[in-house]
Amino acid sequence: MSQPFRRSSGGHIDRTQPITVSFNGKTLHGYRGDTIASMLIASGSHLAGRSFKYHRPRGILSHGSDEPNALLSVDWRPEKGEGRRDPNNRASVVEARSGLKTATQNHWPSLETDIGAVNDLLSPVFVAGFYYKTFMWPRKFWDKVYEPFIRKAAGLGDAPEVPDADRYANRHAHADILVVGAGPAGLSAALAASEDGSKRVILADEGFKLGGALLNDVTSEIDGKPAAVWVEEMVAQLDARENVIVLPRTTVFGYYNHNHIAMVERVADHRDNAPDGLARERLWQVRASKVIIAAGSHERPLVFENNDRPGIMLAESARAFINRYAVLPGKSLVVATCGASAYRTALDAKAAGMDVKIVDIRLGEDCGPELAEARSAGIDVLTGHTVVKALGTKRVTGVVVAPLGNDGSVGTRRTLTCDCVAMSGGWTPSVHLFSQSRGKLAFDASLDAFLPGQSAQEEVSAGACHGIYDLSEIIADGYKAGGSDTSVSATATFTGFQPVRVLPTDADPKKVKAFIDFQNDVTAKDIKLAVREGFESIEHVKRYTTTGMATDQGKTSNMNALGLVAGLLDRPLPAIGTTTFRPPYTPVTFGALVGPSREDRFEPVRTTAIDPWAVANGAEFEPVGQWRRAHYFPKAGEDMHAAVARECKAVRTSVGIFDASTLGKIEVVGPDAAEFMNRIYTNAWAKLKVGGCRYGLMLGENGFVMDDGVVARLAEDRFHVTTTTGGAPRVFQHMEDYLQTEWPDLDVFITSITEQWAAIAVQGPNARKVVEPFVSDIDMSEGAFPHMAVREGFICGVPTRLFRVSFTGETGFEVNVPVDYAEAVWKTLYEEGRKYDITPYGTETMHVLRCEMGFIIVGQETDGTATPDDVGLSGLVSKKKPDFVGMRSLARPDMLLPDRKQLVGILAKDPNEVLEEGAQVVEDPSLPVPVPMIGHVTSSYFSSNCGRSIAMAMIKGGRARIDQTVWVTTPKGFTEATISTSVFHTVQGEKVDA
Amino acid sequence: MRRFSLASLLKESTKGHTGWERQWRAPEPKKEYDVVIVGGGGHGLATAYYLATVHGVTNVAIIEKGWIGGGNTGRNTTIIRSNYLFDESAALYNHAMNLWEGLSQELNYNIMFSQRGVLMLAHNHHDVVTFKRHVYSNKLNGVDNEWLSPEECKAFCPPLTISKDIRYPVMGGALQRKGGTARHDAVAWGYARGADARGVDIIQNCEVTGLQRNPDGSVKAVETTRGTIGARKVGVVAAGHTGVVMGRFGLRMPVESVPLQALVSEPVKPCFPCVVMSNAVHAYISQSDKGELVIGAGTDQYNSYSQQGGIHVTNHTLDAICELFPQFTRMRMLRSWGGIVDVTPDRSPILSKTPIKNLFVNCGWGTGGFKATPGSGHVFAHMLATGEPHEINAPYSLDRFRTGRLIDEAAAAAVSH
Amino acid sequence: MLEVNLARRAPAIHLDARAIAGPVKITLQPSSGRLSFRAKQKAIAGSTEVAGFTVDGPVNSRRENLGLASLRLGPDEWMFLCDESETEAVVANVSRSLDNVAHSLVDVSHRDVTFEVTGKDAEAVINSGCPLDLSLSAFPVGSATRTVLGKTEIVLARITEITWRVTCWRSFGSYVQGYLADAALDFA
Amino acid sequence: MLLIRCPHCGNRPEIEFHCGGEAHIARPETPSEMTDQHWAEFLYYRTNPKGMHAERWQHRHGCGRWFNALRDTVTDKFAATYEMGSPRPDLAATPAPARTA
Ligand SMILES: Cc1cc2nc3c(=O)[nH]c(=O)nc-3n(C[C@H](O)[C@H](O)[C@H](O)COP(=O)(O)OP(=O)(O)OC[C@H]3O[C@@H](n4cnc5c(N)ncnc54)[C@H](O)[C@@H]3O)c2cc1C
Ligand SMILES: NC(=O)c1ccc[n+]([C@@H]2O[C@H](COP(=O)([O-])OP(=O)(O)OC[C@H]3O[C@@H](n4cnc5c(N)ncnc54)[C@H](O)[C@@H]3O)[C@@H](O)[C@H]2O)c1
Ligand SMILES: Cc1cc2nc3c(=O)[nH]c(=O)nc-3n(C[C@H](O)[C@H](O)[C@H](O)COP(=O)(O)O)c2cc1C
Ligand SMILES: [Zn+2]
Repeated sequence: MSQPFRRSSGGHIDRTQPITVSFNGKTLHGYRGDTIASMLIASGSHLAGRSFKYHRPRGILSHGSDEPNALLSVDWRPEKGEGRRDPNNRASVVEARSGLKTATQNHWPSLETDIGAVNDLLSPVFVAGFYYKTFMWPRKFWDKVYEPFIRKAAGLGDAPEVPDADRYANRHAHADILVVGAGPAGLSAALAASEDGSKRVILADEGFKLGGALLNDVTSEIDGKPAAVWVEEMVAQLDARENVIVLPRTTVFGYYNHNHIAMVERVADHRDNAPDGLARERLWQVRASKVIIAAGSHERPLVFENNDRPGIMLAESARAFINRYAVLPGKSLVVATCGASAYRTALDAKAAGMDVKIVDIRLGEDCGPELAEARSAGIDVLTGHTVVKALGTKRVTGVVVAPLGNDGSVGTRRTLTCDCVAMSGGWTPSVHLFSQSRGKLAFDASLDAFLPGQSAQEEVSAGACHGIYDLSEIIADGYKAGGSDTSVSATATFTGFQPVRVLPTDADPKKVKAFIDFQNDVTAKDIKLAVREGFESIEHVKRYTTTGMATDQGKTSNMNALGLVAGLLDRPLPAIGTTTFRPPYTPVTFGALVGPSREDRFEPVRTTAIDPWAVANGAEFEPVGQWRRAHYFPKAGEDMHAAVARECKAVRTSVGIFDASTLGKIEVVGPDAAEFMNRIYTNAWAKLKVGGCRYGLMLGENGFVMDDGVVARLAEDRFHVTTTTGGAPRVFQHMEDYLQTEWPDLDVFITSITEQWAAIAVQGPNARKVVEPFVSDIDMSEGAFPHMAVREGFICGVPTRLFRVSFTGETGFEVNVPVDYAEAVWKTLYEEGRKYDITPYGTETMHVLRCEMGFIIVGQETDGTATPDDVGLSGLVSKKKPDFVGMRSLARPDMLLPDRKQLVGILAKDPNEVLEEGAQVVEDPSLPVPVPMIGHVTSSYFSSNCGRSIAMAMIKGGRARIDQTVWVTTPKGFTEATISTSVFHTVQGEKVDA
Repeated sequence: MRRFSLASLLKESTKGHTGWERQWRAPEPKKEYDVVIVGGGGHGLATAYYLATVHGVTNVAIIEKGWIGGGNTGRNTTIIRSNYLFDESAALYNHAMNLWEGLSQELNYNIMFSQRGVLMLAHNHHDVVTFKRHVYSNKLNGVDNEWLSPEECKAFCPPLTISKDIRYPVMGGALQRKGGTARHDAVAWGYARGADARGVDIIQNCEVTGLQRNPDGSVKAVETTRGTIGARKVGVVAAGHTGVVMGRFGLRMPVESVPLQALVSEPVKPCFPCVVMSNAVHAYISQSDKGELVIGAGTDQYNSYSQQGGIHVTNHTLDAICELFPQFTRMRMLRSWGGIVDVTPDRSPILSKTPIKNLFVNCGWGTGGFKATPGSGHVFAHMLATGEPHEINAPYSLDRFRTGRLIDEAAAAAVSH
Repeated sequence: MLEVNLARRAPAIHLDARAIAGPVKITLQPSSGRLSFRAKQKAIAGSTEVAGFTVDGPVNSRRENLGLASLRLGPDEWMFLCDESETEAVVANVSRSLDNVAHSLVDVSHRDVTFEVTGKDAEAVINSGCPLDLSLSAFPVGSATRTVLGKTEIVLARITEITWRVTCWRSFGSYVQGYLADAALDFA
Repeated sequence: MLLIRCPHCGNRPEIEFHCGGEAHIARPETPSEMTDQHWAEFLYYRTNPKGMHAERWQHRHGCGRWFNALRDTVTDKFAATYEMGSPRPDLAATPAPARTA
């Protein structure tokens, strides 16, 4: 039989849907409704992984997301090729489906025989923090030998190596009430909260079936109905309500500020035939007016020697396997407990036909009604007994137990053989989300647990996470949280436990390995060592031992660790406090967090209206901020250098055409527009005539150059401002900030028109000839339309703001047309330009041409530390204005020093050598390191027009160094160069200046 | 101090490690100290250590309001590099780099300084020029840094995508081979143990709440939650809480505190060999010895002392990581957290005298001070011992905000960390 | 003079076939006249309309009146929408009616593109990238606001219970459309 | 992600906003008459309180308006938002928002 441990009936599985799953190449059989863990148990095996440090064989500890051991690599759709495998999936929550390919991790060569297990033998050396004490000599060995060794041994699964084939989705949502968890508390809360239909309720549960702990419960009755039936009825009612969104498979993983809740929904992995393209997971970001946390509780393991052997699991988990999944975790079970709830497991196991014994650390008189019930069911109960150790290696074969004397002494040992142990160290309410919300925890000694105390946000906890364990009380608490005082009658629950930290033993504690944090292999000994070494704060203990830092984030281990530390330091537990609960509650894929923001949607790619033409005409592109701009237009066989040389020549000898549409543009309008411009820019604006243009320079309040651009005055009260491409948003916000917050009295409004107007620059001696034929309503004669002027009229019959400006030094027009017309106008001009061999050029040529003229580019010559004077633009700084943004800062002592870097030209001695941009300049390269530097190259090109290389540099006291010989760094060493002025090419006619 | 070594470890392993002593004492505060250091982060602890070892000043207390190393030292992404642009920064961070290289041995504490190389990616022309400017400047300053082509980047960091089809293709990178990571907690503990062994008192769970001054205005004592403690000199090394401490002392600072977030993935087998930083897309990533990917996120935009921020910051960071490493979308975030970073207007630290005599301040390390820990402590110890700045920290005075002599690496390069 | 084809060209946006085929339709709207109108509240205090455009709607509302739509995007900011062919006349009208009032009127007809998103799940599709509460009670028909979608800014207006207009600057059009189309896949 | 009440638009998510740092630091009327130290203080020195902080926000991707807010930098809770130009609200005078546990 392929499922020897499957029960013949019962469980929340669908026996009509048999499935198979591959596990380490073998086939596991099961049914819909199973997890990989339950299928593995059905097959009779518990061995599911190897531990982190010691590579100890590990089994299945739990049935939920707190599972620290059974972590699998899962390929979710191997039939579809690569890209759907990921590591570290908890076998206990992977919803099984035919076709899954799973494998265990962290072993070599196999799960059964793992060489790494020698670490277990070396464990006396590999204690907490051992690596801090050694591996220091020889020094070089750390990087080459020790560290690679440690790294290989650690880690768990293998990271995916190919890009993900799945997509992920995002959803923002709002709820009046968000209920976390659909156990009895959450179901009742959601039902109550949604009762009157007025509130939007979202109910989320990480499980694939709603019901929480009731899914494991075959004995309780609620209002006379079996618990499972009650759950079904509750779910059906909620499903029927339009104001309720029920989300199974949805983990609430983060509780952020102002009730912003993050949850991840598993959408596709469990579906047999998920439609192509359906998101694998969906991130929900919910803003909730109120959150009801009904997240239940976690059971604590017992800490005794070899408590990590496969076959040893949490008591409630054993119950879950038996009842919910209808699989028996073995044939003979020892229930080891310090509390009442595990008796339910024992009773259910017994009823399922297992051979059951109970070892209870409590004295008989401290037990409740559970004891009598177990005994009357014929179960052997050893009260007042401790578990000394477990036997077996890859599967538990028995436990050694002993009675405890009144003085705590350990009596005579005896061995109970078994193939399965269910342990319970009591319960820990799940206060993760409450804590994340910054609520303060309060310690409840009677429950030995931290409970939600003072709230910090609009939330309330209900049920087990609120410290309430009795079923009818839980349901009442849920209803109450949802705003109703409904109560139900339910079967009484066995509750209460007597906390133990480490089970008493008479073994030599130095030799005992009793695990606290299973995954990270942290033992009680490690914690003792940490405390002995002075790591007394629980945060220090955590970091020194790594307890609680594994993928389960201490869900099963934290309280045991805390209790142990409190005991060692002899302080009350609340004085120790907890470590900080942080998102996520359980690990969340990066994919879900990234959502749609991948590939094309990582960030918008902005393109201009001319972009399709550039694509069609073979442009190479470069990213400039979010924009994609044509970099150059190579002809067949040309490299960038050749193309740029040709483009540059063409502009100076005939005419070139350039897409300048990405330049930022802002329309500044209002009666106080000129005054506003005066305050924002360094130069004076009052006298600029309507129809005139001026180059404007803008500083930050710190006095450094922020942006520049040509500004046109369209009317007394209207300016068309241009900015750099990258600076556009910044400049706009800068203006808006001053307008609103410093000068609200000014009547000025700004509007972004970057994308209203496309800008086509036509530059070169023949520029006028290309543009003129299409212009109407504008007098194009030199006298009527001089350099640095703007005219409004028509081009090709569409409206234009025609600028006579030049960033190349040549005669130039910037044809601004409403964007939807731009492609047509461009094509028209281009066709006309063919008469003059018009040449489209890109950003590189634009850069070379402006450099030939010595024009700066903000962000290239300036870097956020340059003043106007540094870049030779002090002429643009008004001396008459009483104030403008940045003016005061220019008067600070450091801004006036003579050795500030100044913009100059720099010419390589070899005219064919193009200096590297970013290269450093020194006076004497023969000096020893550190070699004093006097500046750096900011722009550098080969200029076909100058017939040589040209460059600009920022040089300390540079303007006084013209003609000085200097040395410039190259990839190989230094090259000789001369400081020069920064104008390399002279043209007749126009040049932009102020 | 019991020496750590393989031999002592093996010896202890036979005795169940019962022979190890406390790594540092938990003394009651004395009445008075020559120097009181406010803040038991890496910088404060290193300061005390060098006061004792270099300057022989051992009557020193470190006063820590929580547990040592629990501030930003314990919550940073541990990137260490020294390839800064300006002479002033190169001198400071390279001073630290030189100390890092022998630190495990000096402290007799393995701080796991792993020189796996820090690769800073360029994604546009501006990045390329900026990084080359760094590379050249660094070489002349004797700081290790080199330029790599995209193919060389890929060879150095095989998981990296250098496809031309991504949003911001990699156009090259600046590699500092000496850069890398260290085990942050061990740095704090190692310095603590070293300082303690030389007589320094480490006083935890003790918050400094005020300052008492002599008639001449100079420092007299600090007030704490455990009483008044006399101090001839006080050094405030309180990172995100600098504004609070100095405020209690009556001084305002050019510092703002904002949350900076980070996260780790679940642990996996070695898959990421170095540190990669990308400023253009905003991502920092390395893999720790335990196997998690350690990822630095951004700052939230508002002042806060809450050590937590919004999820949108995390999302944005992971967008960028997955853009460069699309194979990681199926990895899972294990834990995310925040620190409170102290940001100055020029993003450079302040190691300075203050208007109060014998009160010194070391702060403003913002998002990138872990890498400076040894160097910062070393020069700050000099300042506390002699009353005057070390030549390396002289430029980092408060006065620079008046004169305008800022050291603005960020403005010069738009590079953080 | 050469023949020029003066037809306006909308940005080259390639609609994902899967998106238009699904139950949520995302279509590019024909071009229209769009005027950014700014005036301080006190400057137009008491006016209910300006040249036919409603200006007294609450912030974040959309009002339509005889073919003229007015989106109140802020206390001192409106977006006026009119028929493309009437833009010039509208500009003249508005300017005339506010002769002595400090204001700003800027033609941004070409700056923006608008997508119509319609279908029962349109709200959820928009919520894939927009963080606002878009339920009918929080964002009723006639609401309009500037907000964000994924990594870009949009202006969102609700025309009917299931019909929305999403407006963005034209260079973000491909991104916005692609974003919505991707989100719509989950409702196919 | 914070939820911020814009005085014009009501509660909106933080990603629509831009934070502009400490509020009520008016730009001096006549900067040129200030000493370097005072100018430095205007430019760079901030209160940076642990507790109630008056700060500037702009509803950048909304109505575009700047406004001021009082927010506790420890809890990140807003106590008030108010229009630019209004004085800092006196919180003692206004009862603290009610909070049910
Ligand atoms: C998420 C994150 C990532 C980072 N990544 C990097 C990185 O990759 N590389 C890098 O170089 N840097 C990084 N940094 C920055 C780096 O962490 C810090 O600059 C550095 O650790 C600061 O060290 P410190 O000792 O000055 O401060 P801290 O370690 O913060 O120490 C200051 C101490 O002062 C204590 N204190 C405060 N007030 C008082 C008081 N009143 N009384 C007593 N004690 C007080 C605090 O409790 C704290 O322990 C990062 C920071 C963060 C938050
Ligand atoms: N006998 C005892 O001592 C004892 C102790 C504890 C619990 N219990 C039993 O446990 C049950 C408690 O009921 P309850 O409703 O409080 O809890 P529950 O455990 O029944 O339900 C909690 C639900 O919350 C879900 N959940 C937890 N964290 C989540 C998250 N972050 N995101 C999404 N979903 C999450 C879980 O999947 C689970 O379904 C009762 O049946 C009670 O008797 C008994
Ligand atoms: C470099 C580094 C690696 C970390 N690795 C882990 C880890 O493997 N597991 C874990 O739970 N936390 C890890 N953390 C996070 C810490 O648990 C913790 O969140 C962080 O130090 C901040 O402290 P706090 O969350 O207690 O406020 C790591 C932190 C750093 C700085
Ligand atoms: Zn608003």
